[in-house]
Amino acid sequence: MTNSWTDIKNTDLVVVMGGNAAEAHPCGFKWVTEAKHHRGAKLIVVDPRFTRTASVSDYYAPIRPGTDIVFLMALIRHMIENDKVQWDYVRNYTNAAYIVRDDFGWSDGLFSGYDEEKRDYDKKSWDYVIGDDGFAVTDPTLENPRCVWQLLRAHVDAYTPELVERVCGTPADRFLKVAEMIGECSSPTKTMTSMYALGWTQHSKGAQNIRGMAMLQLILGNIGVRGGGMNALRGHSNIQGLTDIGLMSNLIPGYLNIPTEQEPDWATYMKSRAFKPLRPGQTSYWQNYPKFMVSFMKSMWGDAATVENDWAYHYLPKLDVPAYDVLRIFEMMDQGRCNIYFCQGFNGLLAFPDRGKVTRALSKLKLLVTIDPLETETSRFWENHGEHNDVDPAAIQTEVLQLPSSCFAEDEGALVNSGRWLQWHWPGAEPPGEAKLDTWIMAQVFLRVRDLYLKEGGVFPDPIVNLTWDYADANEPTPEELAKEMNGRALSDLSDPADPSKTLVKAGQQVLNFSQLRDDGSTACGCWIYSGSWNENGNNMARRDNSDPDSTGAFANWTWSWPLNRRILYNRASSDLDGNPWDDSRRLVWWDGAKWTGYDVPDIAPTAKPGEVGPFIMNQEGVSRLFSRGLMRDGPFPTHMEPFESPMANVFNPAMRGNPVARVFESDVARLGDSAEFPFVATSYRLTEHFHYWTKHNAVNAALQPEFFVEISEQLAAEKGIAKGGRVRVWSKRGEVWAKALVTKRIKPLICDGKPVHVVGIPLHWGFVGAARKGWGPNSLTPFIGDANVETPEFKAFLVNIEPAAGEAVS
Amino acid sequence: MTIAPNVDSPRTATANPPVQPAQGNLGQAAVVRSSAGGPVAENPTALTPVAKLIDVSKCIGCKACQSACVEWNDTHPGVEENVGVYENPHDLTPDMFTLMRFAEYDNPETGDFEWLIRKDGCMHCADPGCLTACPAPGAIVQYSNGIVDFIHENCIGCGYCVSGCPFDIPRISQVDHRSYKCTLCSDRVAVGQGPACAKACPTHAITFGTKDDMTALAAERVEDLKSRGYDNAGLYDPQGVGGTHVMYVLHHADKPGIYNDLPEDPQIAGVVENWKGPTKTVGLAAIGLAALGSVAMGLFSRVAVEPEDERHAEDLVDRAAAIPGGEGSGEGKDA
Amino acid sequence: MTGRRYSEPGDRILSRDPVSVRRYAGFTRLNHWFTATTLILLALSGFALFDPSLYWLSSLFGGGQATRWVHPFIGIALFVSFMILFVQLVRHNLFRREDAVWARNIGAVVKGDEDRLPELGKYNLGQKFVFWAMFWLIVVLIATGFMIWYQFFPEIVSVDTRRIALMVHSIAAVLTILTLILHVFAAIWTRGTLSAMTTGTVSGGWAFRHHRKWLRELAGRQRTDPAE
Amino acid sequence: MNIDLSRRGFLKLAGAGVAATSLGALGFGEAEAAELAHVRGFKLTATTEARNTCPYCSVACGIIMYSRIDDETGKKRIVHIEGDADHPTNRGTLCPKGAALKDFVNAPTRLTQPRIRKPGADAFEPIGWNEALDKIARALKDDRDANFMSLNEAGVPVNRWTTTGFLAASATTNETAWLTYKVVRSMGVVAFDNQARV
Repeated sequence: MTNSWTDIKNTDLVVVMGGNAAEAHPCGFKWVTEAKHHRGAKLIVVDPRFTRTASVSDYYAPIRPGTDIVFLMALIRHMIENDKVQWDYVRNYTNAAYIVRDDFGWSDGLFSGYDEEKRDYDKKSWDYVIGDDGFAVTDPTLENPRCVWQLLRAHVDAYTPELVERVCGTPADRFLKVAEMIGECSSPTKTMTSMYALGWTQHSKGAQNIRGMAMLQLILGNIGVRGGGMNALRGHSNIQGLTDIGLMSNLIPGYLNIPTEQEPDWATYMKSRAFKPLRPGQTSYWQNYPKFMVSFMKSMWGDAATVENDWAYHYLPKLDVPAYDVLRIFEMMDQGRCNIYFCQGFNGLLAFPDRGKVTRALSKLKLLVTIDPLETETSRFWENHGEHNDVDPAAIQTEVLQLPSSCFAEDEGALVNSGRWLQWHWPGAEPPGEAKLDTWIMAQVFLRVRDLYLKEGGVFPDPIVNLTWDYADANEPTPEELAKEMNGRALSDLSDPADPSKTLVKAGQQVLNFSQLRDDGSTACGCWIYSGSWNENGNNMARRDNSDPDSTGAFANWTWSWPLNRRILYNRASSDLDGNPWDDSRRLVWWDGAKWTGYDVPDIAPTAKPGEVGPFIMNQEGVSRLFSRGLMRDGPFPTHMEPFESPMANVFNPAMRGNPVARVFESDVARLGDSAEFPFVATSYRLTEHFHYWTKHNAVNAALQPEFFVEISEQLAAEKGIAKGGRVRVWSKRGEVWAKALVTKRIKPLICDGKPVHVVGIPLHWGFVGAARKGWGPNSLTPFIGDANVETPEFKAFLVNIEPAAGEAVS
Repeated sequence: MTIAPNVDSPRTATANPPVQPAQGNLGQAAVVRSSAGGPVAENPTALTPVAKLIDVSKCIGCKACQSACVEWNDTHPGVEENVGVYENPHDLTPDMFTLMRFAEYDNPETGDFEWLIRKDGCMHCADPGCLTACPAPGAIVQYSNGIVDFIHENCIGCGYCVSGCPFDIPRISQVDHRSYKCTLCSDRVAVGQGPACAKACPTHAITFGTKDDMTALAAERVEDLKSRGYDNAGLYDPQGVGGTHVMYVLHHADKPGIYNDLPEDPQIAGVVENWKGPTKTVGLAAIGLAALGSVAMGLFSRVAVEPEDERHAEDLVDRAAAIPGGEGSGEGKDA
Repeated sequence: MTGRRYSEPGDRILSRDPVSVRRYAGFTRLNHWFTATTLILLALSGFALFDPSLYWLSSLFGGGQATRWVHPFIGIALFVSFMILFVQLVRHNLFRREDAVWARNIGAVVKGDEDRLPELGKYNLGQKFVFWAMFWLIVVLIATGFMIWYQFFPEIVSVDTRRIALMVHSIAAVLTILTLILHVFAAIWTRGTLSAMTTGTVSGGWAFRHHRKWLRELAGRQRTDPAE
Repeated sequence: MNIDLSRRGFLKLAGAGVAATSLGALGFGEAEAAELAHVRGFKLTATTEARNTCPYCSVACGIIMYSRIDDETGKKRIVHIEGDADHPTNRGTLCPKGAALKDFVNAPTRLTQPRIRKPGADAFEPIGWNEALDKIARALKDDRDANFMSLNEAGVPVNRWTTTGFLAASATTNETAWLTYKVVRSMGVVAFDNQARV
């Protein structure tokens, strides 16, 4: 989220598309009802199903799963055609004026530089024209046909309301009504917020769905303002935190990157991260990258990381592929190229696509270690549960160690919510039986491995034996010690750059925040964006002052949010070029003549003069990007791509299947189905009564939603002779499931390309352990394909078939 | 925080529950009505009437109210099956005091589809049919703040309350044979907390406070709904049962029936009134009079058998015996 | 020789000086008193559930829960018992011509001057009324009783029907009790009647005065009796 | 004689007899005096409060956990969980999952001891922590030593280990995550991911 849950109350229009906030985030959704009640805000829902969110919406429009880009580009077209643009914002705060290279272009659904062999683009042409001064060339008049604005205008021209009706199945009048309501928010005094979640990410072009809405929000001037923003509703309580801390194959805490093979040494690695400003006088904050990187290396390896050894650069692995994401890992496992696997609080057997393949892959492991408070299907993947897990234990040679861990109620520490708030929590009970804290378990694993290397030696033990481990009790590092490590501290006295005679921070003291980090090895910091969370003022994440001056919804003294306790990202953009708020009733951050001030921590240097320094300080341009250059694999603008399994061909290029640059493993090509065999579009989702595969262990939630079911329209039910509450069989190219049929008016057939398209809704909460009835997850049916940029599996649009099923009820 | 017994009803609860011993304000001293002539307070503590307002237009049907209700009241609804609907459990039970009911409605006026979700449960009527019907003294009481509560020790499990309720709410446990329903969390309200469901409700579709505050809030909501084109939006506070302490804001107040058969004009059924009224009085009177009457008549008159009747009888018997084979037939002597 | 028109097989003259007549067999009396007992218990438990002022009666049965539980079972006992009685007595409770005359002279009945009344068989119309009233009321009570037996038949009828059943059941109960009172009163008011249900015999005089046709028939059958 | 008969008969009127005597016996329904009206005792009295946040979605609602010492285990046990009215985001509210958190914490399917499933076995069997952790360490060391790639074909130091993977949780604390990061990274594991995408 660029903004926070509580900030949503400041909005005038909520657009829920690619999500179902009321269902998946009920208590956050409260702020939508609050905005409706006290601001008269309106709520629009665009979704294949009439959801719980839709039940309280002011306007609903249906859409075919996987066609959001068409809808979004058509919205942008509508805004441009009808002059629903916040011009001052677009001119000054976006790269609309930047001139793009002449060799950039788009045709037949593809951008310039496509290589069918590699299934990849040569992104060279997707860039600005750089002038002799080394800066990007711009045309503030936006007249130049090669400027981003004109290119965008041309790019979206094809996305007419008629195309929306044809591809999305959304009636043109419904689309136009939505466009009209959204258009009102181009006024500087009207704001719209976008609330989305996995309804947009779980597509082979998920990142582009989000780009689409982000561009629309920029055109309407809704980024950086109260009640606006791009609000990604994270699914798990601390998945924001785990991503911040970089628990991914290619990340280093704070969104730094693990080097690749093309970066054999520190210098090369740093060269590509110089982030020189593309316009005069811009901040380009990533210029501080070396400070954060060196501080990270010091916190990992302390004295072993020296300027001489490039800060232990080679202790870090170098990637040969963009990422070893879960799909790749399970592909490797399936090929027998993976021996040991850890699942820490994660139920992969039900969470990853193509369950058949996941089971096969796990069966080829030597050792599977699960660390969880609860029984999981994953830890029992080898156990036969009849139709619910039809495996032969004797044939599975994987050894499984099931380690019992504590749960939230028993441990202490911080979780990061969707609004980037780091909130500290305290235990209220002790772990049951022999269950242990996760920190204890990880410490034990490490210490035992380290001891083996110290005793026996072995391959490249350096990064292991040199890992900093200066905890009071080596066996059980405390949350306080770890939190302070992430905040960072001075390794030697830090002198004040302004006045070298003064010492800013004494050796051993916590740094105030990341502004004090150095690239000379004098500071250590585990996660620079968390720097400031536990400094010499104490544990700021444990603050509980819930006062909110002028009820802006900021709650600046409640816990702590990254970066620097900033509650709304890009908040400098809430004021115009001169630093005056666009909307006086929604002041956030403004220029008081000498410095930036306001209700939030300004997202700009306090004394950076308005008009000179752009508001998007993390970008080299100083402005936001309508045209994303080479930063995304599948295009600088979003272009319509059908799901890999789709009932209709891509209208721009019938030969193109799915996302032309998305990764498809050999073994999975044969496991893709077509609409002849599988005529119905399936989509998967959560229900509000359950949380993933956890609450099925809970008698209360099991009672509230006891049994696996699928949702279909009355028309499809009639067509297939399926009775309400009857049992059905749903199958795809990859597997089959049996479920109860929930026949509803909330799903209606869509007319796409002249043909009716039926949607089958498949909720995801059932498995074979727990208090609820035994069932299946949609992952028995979903394709093993991910988003081109971040490999998020395509769970939201795939093809299935359905028929009435005879026999016993499920479980 | 300790609540003195004389403290007034809570406004919508904003504070967290007390953990220190707290003295409640609901008990015999606040009882204004009690079933079957059960004990009521001489001059009951005058508590401000409370109400729970359920704003259907804010409700997302998430069942948090059900969950919170189960957790607070320590009930244990069973794991049923899915029968093709969202309602689970399928109906109110002795272990499920409140239930989200879902209705799929194609609005003929607008042509739009609407998903109408209503939280069902005890309405806490000012004139409670259950209390009227109940034969067990003190099994159902009404407190001065409007809460209608079951005193289970006094319940005999006859099920009359089920027949008496215009909203079909109470359920009899097959385990302990006592009647159960929403208590409006009387134990929480007594110490200044709102009901568990109201506190949990994510969208504040359920709010709790004094009836006046809730009525005012409802008016505000109705205005907002009208501004969004729901011309018939309104408050549901049925006067047929003297008004209720659980009220609804409905977008279609003109058609309560479309919200899963919410009664148009609920009132205690005529037959129940008759049965508990005239039938009882007249019946008992008649029995009393009949008894007295017969005793009286018994005193003043009788039909007795006269001695000559006996002689007539003997003659009759003898004569019959005397016909053929008369003399010497000794049957009489044998007798 | 002559068939029976006014009497049951068991009825016969037991002695001639003074005359005493067998009116009810032992089984019939037991059946009657069992029915009577259940009826009283039902009345008492019913009263407890019927009106708060009589709720204390529930203590006779061990409290409200017990009363609620036991009442329907006693009801079934009553029904069965009464039906057995019914089968035994129904024949002589059918309407006869002389009943009309008796009815017309009801005034005389009340005055007790029987000379103006026709000779009657085993039962007079009053007794027959009690018999049939009881029959129909008990049928109604058992039917509605099941409808309101919540513990075992919660779903047997709709709430609306159950509400009506509750009222009908209580009205029927009231009428049954009125009939019971009438029955008991008549039995006591008409001296010499009670013995019929206690010892099973009545005096010849009682039979001569109230049921002469019945007595005649029995007298006439004296000789043939042993052959039976 | 008639009179005698009737009197005896009258005294034998069973029903009335029973009624009469029982009534005498029981002081007219004293036994049935109604229990006075009362509400359930407040169940949170004398519990211990702990502030926490809901572990489910990313709204991170504030919750208060009420616990008591469990007589059986002698350990603190959560007896009730309710929304924290002081929390700016949820203001004391909770969704159907959060409201039932207590039954997640106390679920019968909570794990209470390390267990091992041997290759080909059809059931778990208990194992001690030490044995389990030593097994893991041994397996890791052996696999790393056997499959660690120091240099790639081009002779560039790559120091990566691809035959062991680690899937991190989505609900552990930042502190656990950081410790996990250190441990996994220090070993050179690249097959490292979390639940961000699912």
